[in-house]
Amino acid sequence: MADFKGPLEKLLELIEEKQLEITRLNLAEVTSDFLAYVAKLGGKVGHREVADFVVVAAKLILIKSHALLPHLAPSKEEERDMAELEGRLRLYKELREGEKVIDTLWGKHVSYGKTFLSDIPEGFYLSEKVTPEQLHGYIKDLAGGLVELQKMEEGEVKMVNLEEKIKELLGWIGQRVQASFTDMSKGKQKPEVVVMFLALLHLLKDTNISVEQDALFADIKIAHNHG
Amino acid sequence: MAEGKKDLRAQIEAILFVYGEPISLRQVASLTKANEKQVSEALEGLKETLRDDHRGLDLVIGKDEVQLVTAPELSDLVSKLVKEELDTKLTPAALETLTIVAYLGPCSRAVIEYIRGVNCAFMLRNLMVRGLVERRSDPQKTGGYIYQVTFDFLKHMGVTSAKELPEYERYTSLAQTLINGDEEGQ
Amino acid sequence: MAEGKKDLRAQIEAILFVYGEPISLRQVASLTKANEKQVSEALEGLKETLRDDHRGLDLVIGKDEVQLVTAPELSDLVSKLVKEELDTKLTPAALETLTIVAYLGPCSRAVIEYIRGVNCAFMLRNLMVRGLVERRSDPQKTGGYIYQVTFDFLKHMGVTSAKELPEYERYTSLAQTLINGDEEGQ
Repeated sequence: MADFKGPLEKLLELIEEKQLEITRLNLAEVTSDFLAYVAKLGGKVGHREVADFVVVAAKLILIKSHALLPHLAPSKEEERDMAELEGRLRLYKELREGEKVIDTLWGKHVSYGKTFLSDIPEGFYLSEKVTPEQLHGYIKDLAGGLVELQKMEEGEVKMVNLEEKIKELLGWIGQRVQASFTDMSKGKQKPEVVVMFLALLHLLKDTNISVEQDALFADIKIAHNHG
Repeated sequence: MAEGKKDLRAQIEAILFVYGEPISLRQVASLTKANEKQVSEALEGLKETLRDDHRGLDLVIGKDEVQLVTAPELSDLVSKLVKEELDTKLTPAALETLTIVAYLGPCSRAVIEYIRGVNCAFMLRNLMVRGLVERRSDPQKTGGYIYQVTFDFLKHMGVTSAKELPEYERYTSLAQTLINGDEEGQ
Repeated sequence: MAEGKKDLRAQIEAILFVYGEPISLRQVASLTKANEKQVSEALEGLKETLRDDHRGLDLVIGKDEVQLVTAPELSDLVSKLVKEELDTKLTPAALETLTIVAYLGPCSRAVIEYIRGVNCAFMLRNLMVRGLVERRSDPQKTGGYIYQVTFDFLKHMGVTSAKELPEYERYTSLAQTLINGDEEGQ
């Protein structure tokens, strides 16, 4: 898990593989590849990591949809979301250069400090009274923190976000698709749309969400029947 | 007191030598009975003299702390003497996080996650345990924290301040334009 | 090697700085790949520059040993710093560390850092200097250390063993279940 980078790294890789610039059109270009990758990710990494990919996938789907349906004017919020992903990816790419700098310098020229108060004669230096009750108070808090930490490690916190995100994503897709699928079926890009939804379907299946699954798939089915 | 004629710079050198670890400018000022401005000036003077080829030490000067360390040029020589095992391996994810904190810090976790696109709670905790990143309360947001690289990180990089990192200015201004206003939306 | 242009005197200064204790001329010569005569000359040169009013350090040169120390004129200042450090009230972070060592000791630094989520090297050093915590070699891990509170500290709290701390059993077993296997993962 520590070696696992993340969705922006993957996205950049897909763009660079095709030797493309970071533009909105090119992001649309690699969306299906990205979704296909995320769909396969389910079994390999934890929910927490998948969730990070789903967030980016949501923005890509937005970009893709607008690329496919240019007559649908994006809302202000959608426009901001799309521009944001582009900007983030650019910044990410730039920082990757900085990363190389740090990697090169790291550990080459190290400065060393001196031991803190190395010359003090051994002794017992405590001017205030410390009581067992005081330590008891601290250990209670620390134990509480430790329990929280374990919960976090088990991913409980993030799971909630993942479910929400997928729900939101599907709601959005359902809305858009119902509104415009008839229009689209006339267009030539239909196969691409189908690929996208199939990838999304895989993604949902693999993320193994129990709570909303029925409702979610019902949504998808509507979309699928239309196609 | 028997400080003889040793001046403020000499006094500061002695304090930093004995203390070893990073010490706050405020404590240095209080010990020397000088004000913080005088201390800062004396530190600048000291830093300047340490550039000399005869000097084997260097100063790491942070926003409110300072530490006397060996000159980075003498890394290979000194490492032979230091027993402590250095924790030097950086995974790709650790490197990515450190880069962001080094160039853009002090910054909130939201900013780091915004740029990396992944949850960074564990990575930041890991880097804090390794002593490469530290956090403090966010003056802008109650209950929030901001993260920055530590003196130990800088000492591993052979620089005495994050600002000395190559292209520091470029990245900070770049990030400013790209992140501006968006981080809260996350 | 990347010693840059730092000369022998600089190299010696760095060595004496990190070493702290008296070091033999022979060892200095071997580290710097110079001969003892060159080392002696460089030391003379260093000693001379330390007379300067701007310098806070001094060299103690024995028959075949040498040590870098603070200038004798600054001894009052140094004692003030030391006294301040040792007299100062324990910070919440210090009490937190002390608590972990008291309840879970003898334990490794990794366990303490896992619980606190920050690097504790300096904090432990601080508590050791004050005689509140002591360390010994970890029988389970070569080169590693384990930490425990001192008998003086227990006595100060009015107990004869850590086991007398409130709910001692409860927290040690809780920590055992929660930390098991995780500390190495950090």
